[in-house]
Amino acid sequence: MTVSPNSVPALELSGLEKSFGPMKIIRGIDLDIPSGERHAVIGPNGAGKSTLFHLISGHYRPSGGTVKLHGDDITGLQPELIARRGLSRSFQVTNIFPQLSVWENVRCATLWAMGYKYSFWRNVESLTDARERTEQILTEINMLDRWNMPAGVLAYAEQRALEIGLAIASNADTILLDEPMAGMSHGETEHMVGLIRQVSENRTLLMIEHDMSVVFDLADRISVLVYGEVIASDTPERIKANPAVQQAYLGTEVV
Amino acid sequence: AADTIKIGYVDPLSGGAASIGQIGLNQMNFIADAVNKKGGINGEQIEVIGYDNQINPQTSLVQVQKAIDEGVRIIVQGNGSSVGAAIEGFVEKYNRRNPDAHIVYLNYAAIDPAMTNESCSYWHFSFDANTNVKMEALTNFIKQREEIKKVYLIDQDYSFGHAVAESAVSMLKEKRPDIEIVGNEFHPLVKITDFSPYIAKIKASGADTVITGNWGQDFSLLIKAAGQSGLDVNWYTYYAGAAGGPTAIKQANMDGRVFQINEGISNLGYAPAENTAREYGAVYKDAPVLFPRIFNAMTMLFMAIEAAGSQDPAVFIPKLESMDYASFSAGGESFMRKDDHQLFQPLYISAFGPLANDQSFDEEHTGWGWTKVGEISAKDTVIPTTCEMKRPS
Amino acid sequence: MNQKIDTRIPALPSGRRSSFLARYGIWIVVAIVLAGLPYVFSSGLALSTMCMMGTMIIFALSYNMLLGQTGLLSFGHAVFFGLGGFLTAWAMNAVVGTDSPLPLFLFPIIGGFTGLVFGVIFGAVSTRRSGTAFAMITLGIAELVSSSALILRHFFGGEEGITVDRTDMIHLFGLSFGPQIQVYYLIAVWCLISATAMYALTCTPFGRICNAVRDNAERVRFIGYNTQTVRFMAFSLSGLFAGIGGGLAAINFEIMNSAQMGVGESGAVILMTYIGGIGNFAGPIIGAVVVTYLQLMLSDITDVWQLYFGLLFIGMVMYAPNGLAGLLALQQPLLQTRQLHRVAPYYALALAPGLVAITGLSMVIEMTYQLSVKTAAGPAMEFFGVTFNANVPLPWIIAVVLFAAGVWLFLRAARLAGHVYSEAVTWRKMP
Amino acid sequence: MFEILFISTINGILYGMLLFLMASGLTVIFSMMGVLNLAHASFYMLGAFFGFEISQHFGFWSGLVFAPLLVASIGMIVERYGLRNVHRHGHVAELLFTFGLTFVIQEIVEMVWGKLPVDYRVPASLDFSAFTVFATTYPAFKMFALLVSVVIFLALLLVIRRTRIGLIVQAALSHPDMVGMLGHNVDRIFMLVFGVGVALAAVAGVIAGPVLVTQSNMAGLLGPILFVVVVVGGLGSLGGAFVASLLIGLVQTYAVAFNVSLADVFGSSPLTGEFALYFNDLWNVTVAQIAPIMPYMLLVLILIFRPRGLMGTSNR
Amino acid sequence: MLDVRDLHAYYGKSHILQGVNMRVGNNEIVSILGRNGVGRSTTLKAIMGNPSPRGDIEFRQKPIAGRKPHDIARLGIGYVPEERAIFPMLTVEQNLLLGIKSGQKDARWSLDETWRLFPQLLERANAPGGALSGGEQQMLTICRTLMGNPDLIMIDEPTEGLAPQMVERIGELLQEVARRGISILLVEQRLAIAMRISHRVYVMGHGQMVFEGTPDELMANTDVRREWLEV
Ligand SMILES: Nc1ncnc2c1ncn2[C@@H]1O[C@H](COP(=O)(O)OP(=O)(O)OP(=O)(O)O)[C@@H](O)[C@H]1O
Ligand SMILES: Nc1ncnc2c1ncn2[C@@H]1O[C@H](COP(=O)(O)OP(=O)(O)OP(=O)(O)O)[C@@H](O)[C@H]1O
Ligand SMILES: CC(C)C[C@H](N)C(=O)O
Ligand SMILES: [Mg+2]
Ligand SMILES: [Mg+2]
Repeated sequence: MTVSPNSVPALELSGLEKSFGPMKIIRGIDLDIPSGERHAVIGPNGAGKSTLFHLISGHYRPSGGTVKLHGDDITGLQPELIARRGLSRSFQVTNIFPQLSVWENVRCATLWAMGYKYSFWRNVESLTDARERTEQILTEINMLDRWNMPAGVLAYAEQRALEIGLAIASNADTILLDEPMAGMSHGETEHMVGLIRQVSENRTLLMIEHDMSVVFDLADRISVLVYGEVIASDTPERIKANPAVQQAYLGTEVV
Repeated sequence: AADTIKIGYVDPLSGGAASIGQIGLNQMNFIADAVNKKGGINGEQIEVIGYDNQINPQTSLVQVQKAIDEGVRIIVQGNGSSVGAAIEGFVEKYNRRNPDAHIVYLNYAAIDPAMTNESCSYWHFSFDANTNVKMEALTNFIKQREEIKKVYLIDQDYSFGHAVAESAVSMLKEKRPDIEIVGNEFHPLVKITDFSPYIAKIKASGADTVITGNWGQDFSLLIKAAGQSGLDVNWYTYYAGAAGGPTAIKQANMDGRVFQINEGISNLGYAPAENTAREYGAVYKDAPVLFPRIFNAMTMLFMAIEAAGSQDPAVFIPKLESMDYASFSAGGESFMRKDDHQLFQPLYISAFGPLANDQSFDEEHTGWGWTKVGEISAKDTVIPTTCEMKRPS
Repeated sequence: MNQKIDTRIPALPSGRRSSFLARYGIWIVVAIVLAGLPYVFSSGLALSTMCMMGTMIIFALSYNMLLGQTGLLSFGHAVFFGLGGFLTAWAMNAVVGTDSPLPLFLFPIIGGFTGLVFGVIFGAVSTRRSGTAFAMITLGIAELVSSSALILRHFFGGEEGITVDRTDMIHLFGLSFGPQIQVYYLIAVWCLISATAMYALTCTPFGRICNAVRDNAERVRFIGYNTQTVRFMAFSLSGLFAGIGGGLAAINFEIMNSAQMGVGESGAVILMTYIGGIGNFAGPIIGAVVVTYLQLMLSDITDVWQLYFGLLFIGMVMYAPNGLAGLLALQQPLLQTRQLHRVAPYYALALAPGLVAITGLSMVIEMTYQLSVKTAAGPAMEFFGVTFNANVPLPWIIAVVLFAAGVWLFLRAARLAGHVYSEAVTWRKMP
Repeated sequence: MFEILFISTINGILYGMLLFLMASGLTVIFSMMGVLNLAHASFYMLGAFFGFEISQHFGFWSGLVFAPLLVASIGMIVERYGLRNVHRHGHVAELLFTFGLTFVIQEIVEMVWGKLPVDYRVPASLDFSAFTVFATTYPAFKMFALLVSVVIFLALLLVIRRTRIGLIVQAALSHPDMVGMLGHNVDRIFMLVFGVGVALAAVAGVIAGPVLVTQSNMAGLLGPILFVVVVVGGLGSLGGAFVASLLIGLVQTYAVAFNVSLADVFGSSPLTGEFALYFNDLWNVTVAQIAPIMPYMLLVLILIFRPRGLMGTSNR
Repeated sequence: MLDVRDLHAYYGKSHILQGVNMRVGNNEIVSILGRNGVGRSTTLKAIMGNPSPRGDIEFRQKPIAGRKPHDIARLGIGYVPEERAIFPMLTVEQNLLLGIKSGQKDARWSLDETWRLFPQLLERANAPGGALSGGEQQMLTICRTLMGNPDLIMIDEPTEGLAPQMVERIGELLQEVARRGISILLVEQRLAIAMRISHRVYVMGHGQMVFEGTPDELMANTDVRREWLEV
């Protein structure tokens, strides 16, 4: 591991477990993600990657083990409490606000972090900082021209882009992206890689992705999750070369 | 509007209690038609306008307000003391605030005694004997029946039901201290579908007699449930004869076990009433139930208007409030008491069963009808009032 | 995303604070209209109707905070309306005879406070759930409260309820509130205040998060909000406004009874809100006005008004699911591009046969009614001032022909109007 | 004491089974289609009146067969030309649609049969008392109603377990288009389910009509209690509805049997003064008096502590 | 097998398909390629009858345009949507059973086959469909449609979100399906796999087909690829 001993890791998983009934899905994961790292999680379908994200973000409660965010124990906290500590995420299955406009979607995601919370005495339209931030996010995800469309009628790929927009809008310093490129075309993927690289500057990024070109392009380090366990966690080059990984995941179609 | 007398009939015309409300409206129309055919009152035609209050006090006030806005000065209502009390209060307030446009409230059936006692009003007239009056008569009847030992009271949980129970308890204690009251039950108004638990209780109490003020389906369901579980008691009721009651008694097969106290039945052998009943039955074939109280109220109103020569309540009330009158059912001597605007009239206790040969009126096409078993003259029903009426100066 | 060559970016919402007039202009206009209404509709009936509408507008708007804004279907909203009314009435009765300086027009505050308090209490219980479970809890609470009211007969006055006399309050500025017109202005002012406040609420961060919760509650948690808190706040605040409405109702009717807290009343507010349109702030207002009017007036026109009422609702739900406001909102693009004049004639074209069809239908209904229920009155009847016998074939033939032809023509005209409408709308996009 | 307990138990079971008879159709529609059919009681009323009318001419038994069939066809027409078009506007719209329907059905019934109760009688063949306990007779007809409830319960269980209709309908709740594209005629199945649901209501009407009062307000009277049954039992659970019906029947019946109030247990109220007046309403209220609100207490408690109901599987 | 001529389709007012012409032969694997949002998914949906198509669609010489989706499905067209449409409340097994049409006789595909090919699904047979991982859902949705014994199966983006190794499995699966005499119409983002298994490919742009040919021909035609596929 390349964690420098003096800095607290952004995310610290130890002995993390999750079972559904008799089925053990996550079987004891220990993983440290140093601050500022771009980390990718890869692994076969059904290995438990999304479940891992659900555990970290509070969607599921771990059956065992702990999750620490910047050294604080956040195990089993409610999602909103975790989000307020500066962790935001996207979902594998598109998860947006279908009746709200694209603009409102993104703006809602900025509000808490901007300190507006449940404010019912301020007019949203007069919140200059939220507006500017929203405009900036929309520009970044290339959707400014769609700002007043209801999100539900967008094309699939556009919804995927908005999903990422929601995840980065709150300016969180730890970002979890679950298959951000799924459903995007080549060109869009390239654009998105650029965007993710840019927004994750000076932040911690944890990302699940099946598109290996993206993974090897973006990640500082890669963990391979197989059957609920991390079988390898290393630099892209070493992972690519790892025979166990090749056997379990990459197959022959290495890009 | 000078050439018509507008009467606003504010009663349930939709929903649960509509059956009774509609019958009242039918009778009002029937009476108005008859009067109009004869040229009206003082040459003015009668117009009856129905207002649906859904038996809700608040809706009633909305409807009364609407009636007033449409030029009505005479409000008629009967179904439900809760509604009656609300209207009485409203009328009082309205007349105070509008000293030059008075309205009058003619109440033909809301018989919570409070309405002619503590909350009595100059602008209100009660044409049905109130709960206490009826109970006075009923207990006088019960007094003579030695076989009654244990009495069970079951009533609807609202002002009228409580009034019935209270008067029964106090009057029985006074007149027949040996009678044991083995139960005093209240159940929610028109909410119970299954009365068998109540019947089980009555049975367990060992009662031989039940007194109930229940009306409408609360009566029908009660009596049916009793019939089904073979409860062997006599029933003294206020409203067994109202819509649906006779059918239920017949279905429960309770020959001669249900008694009713009211201001009259069709089988009294009084020709004018019988003729009217026949005419009415011919027109309203589906619902030939007749409420003498409505005929009393209307006739007295018309007499007052005629005598005063004006349809302005302020003008005709003095005529009405001290009127002597021969009641509809049998021409019995009746009078309006000025102190509280309560009408006193002969009351009849009757039993329900298969028609005898000389009786011509059955109820609800059941083949069964009411037979008189007791009669109390008006003066024997007089009880004191606590009314302190505020009269306009 | 790479081929959106055709569209230009629509102007972004500007952050510039719009001018005073643009922001408050609409409310000023509303205030002026409210002030002037009694001069236009001056009959006693109109006044009392408008008073009822005013209270119902507040009630329906408060309900839409739940249903329309936050996606919470409640079957028990009348509880807050009723409790607000009861407490207001009690407060009024309490100060009668004392020389309390509290003038009548402040009493709705008590209603609002009551609504808020009970909103907090019941909200704490019910907003822990959402969806069907929430709806059913509210149903249960509503039944519990309205039935308990009958048991606590000294406080709630049993079936009869409790009455007040609004003229017994202290008379400030010579206002006795005896005459209905004074009550009208009282209600109008409160209605304006409440509506403005509720509108303002939709434009706050909280209001927007309510919308987000309605759309996708799960996702909201991951942007930092506790959905239960959001639901709870929305619930409590809507209780507050419902309470104000209830307080005004107590003042207006001078009676409160438990039926006003019942499921029936809650059903009525759902109807109003939905018929008006839940997707639009003005919807519940329109709904409250229209439904109140129908409730009051329909029964004068026909005895079977509930049948028409039911048919109307069914028709609305089927063909105008976005409510009356939704229908109006459809016209907005036409107004903007000044195309309405092109489409309006076609609306008229569709309206005429539509009315014919409705006439035919109601003729059938009325004739059936005459023959089946009003048997006593005989077959002679009057319809639209025409007198005829309902037991001969001719009027039936006329009715059926009117109905069938009306429907047929209406459908055709409606299709035509639809085409013209979409042309008019797309025409805007062309240049 | 034992006597009243025993009788109450029988009464409770009988009432509970009548409730189940009425609620079974609602459960079917609610659990399968997700439609809160507010007009359910109206169809129940239609069933009673059709049953009455048919039995006038052809006897009770034809009424029992044909009234539900008639109501089912009306229900299917309503579904086909009404509800189906409303479906896509969401549950609130469906709910309001059925709400509007209650007005329409009510008025039509009043037009045809009037507002007065009709004389709908128990058939002569069942008009005897089945047995007598503690001098209380139990009419054979009530036993018949009990039997029908149980038969319907078992039949529904069988149908739902054995056929895929339940699956298809449930699937259609999340992705109706997809179910169609898998080759299932969702529309027809929905129509069928709705038809069966209202037919069950009609069966309840035909049977309850003679026992209770057959009158144009009988729909309104049934009120929300049926929803309580369905929800307490658990959405989507027929067994739950069955248990909940029994539970509610028993709870209500027992409650009526007990005349105890706080005052009876702890002596007269500890409070005096003006406030006591209001407080004593609570202090003196008997269990019997609150019997009718017990189901709603049950409803709220269940939903708070076990939102999916007694036996429900999902908490949709 | 399938013959589409001059197919038009609209979402509300927007004209998405503007005259699509294409055909799929017996035992053939045909792919539709193209950029996002050009209307590939819409083509498949329109063939299934929703949005309702204008134009001619013939399936085994029978016109099917205007029919109801369930009718079309019963004629033998299977459809696997892009968003998978797993029934989240039902178990995996129930999801699969729903693929079987009522009154269906012998099928080329059975429950056991599914379990054999994807043991992972067997493990999850009683878990709710909504709990499956993205990849598992993809397998499930394809198998579910196969259970209905279609003669033609139209699959929208089957490899989206799949691990590389699983992508290969899907590729094999599709070839296996084709071997059993089921024609395949594939909408695919990943050129590599589409090119490898397809017999013919169409390239779509702006609601119309802009290229038709074998994969090799497409590889050769750099203009088309540059203009319409951004590769
Ligand atoms: N709530 C649940 N109940 C039962 N099983 C579950 C549940 N959630 C997830 N699983 C199972 O856990 C396993 C891991 O799922 P997960 O979604 O984490 O996979 P993944 O690695 O993200 O796969 P993919 O790349 O396909 O998205 C799957 O086999 C899934 O079926
Ligand atoms: N339900 C809908 N309502 C309105 N427009 C829609 C709808 N579905 C899709 N569209 C629009 O139709 C166009 C074509 O969509 P389609 O899904 O067919 O594209 P695609 O080629 O499959 O692209 P993708 O790679 O995004 O799946 C898109 O521009 C999209 O915005
Ligand atoms: C019409 C009557 C049954 C009303 C009843 N007497 C009451 O006072 O409430
Ligand atoms: Mg995943
Ligand atoms: Mg697509």
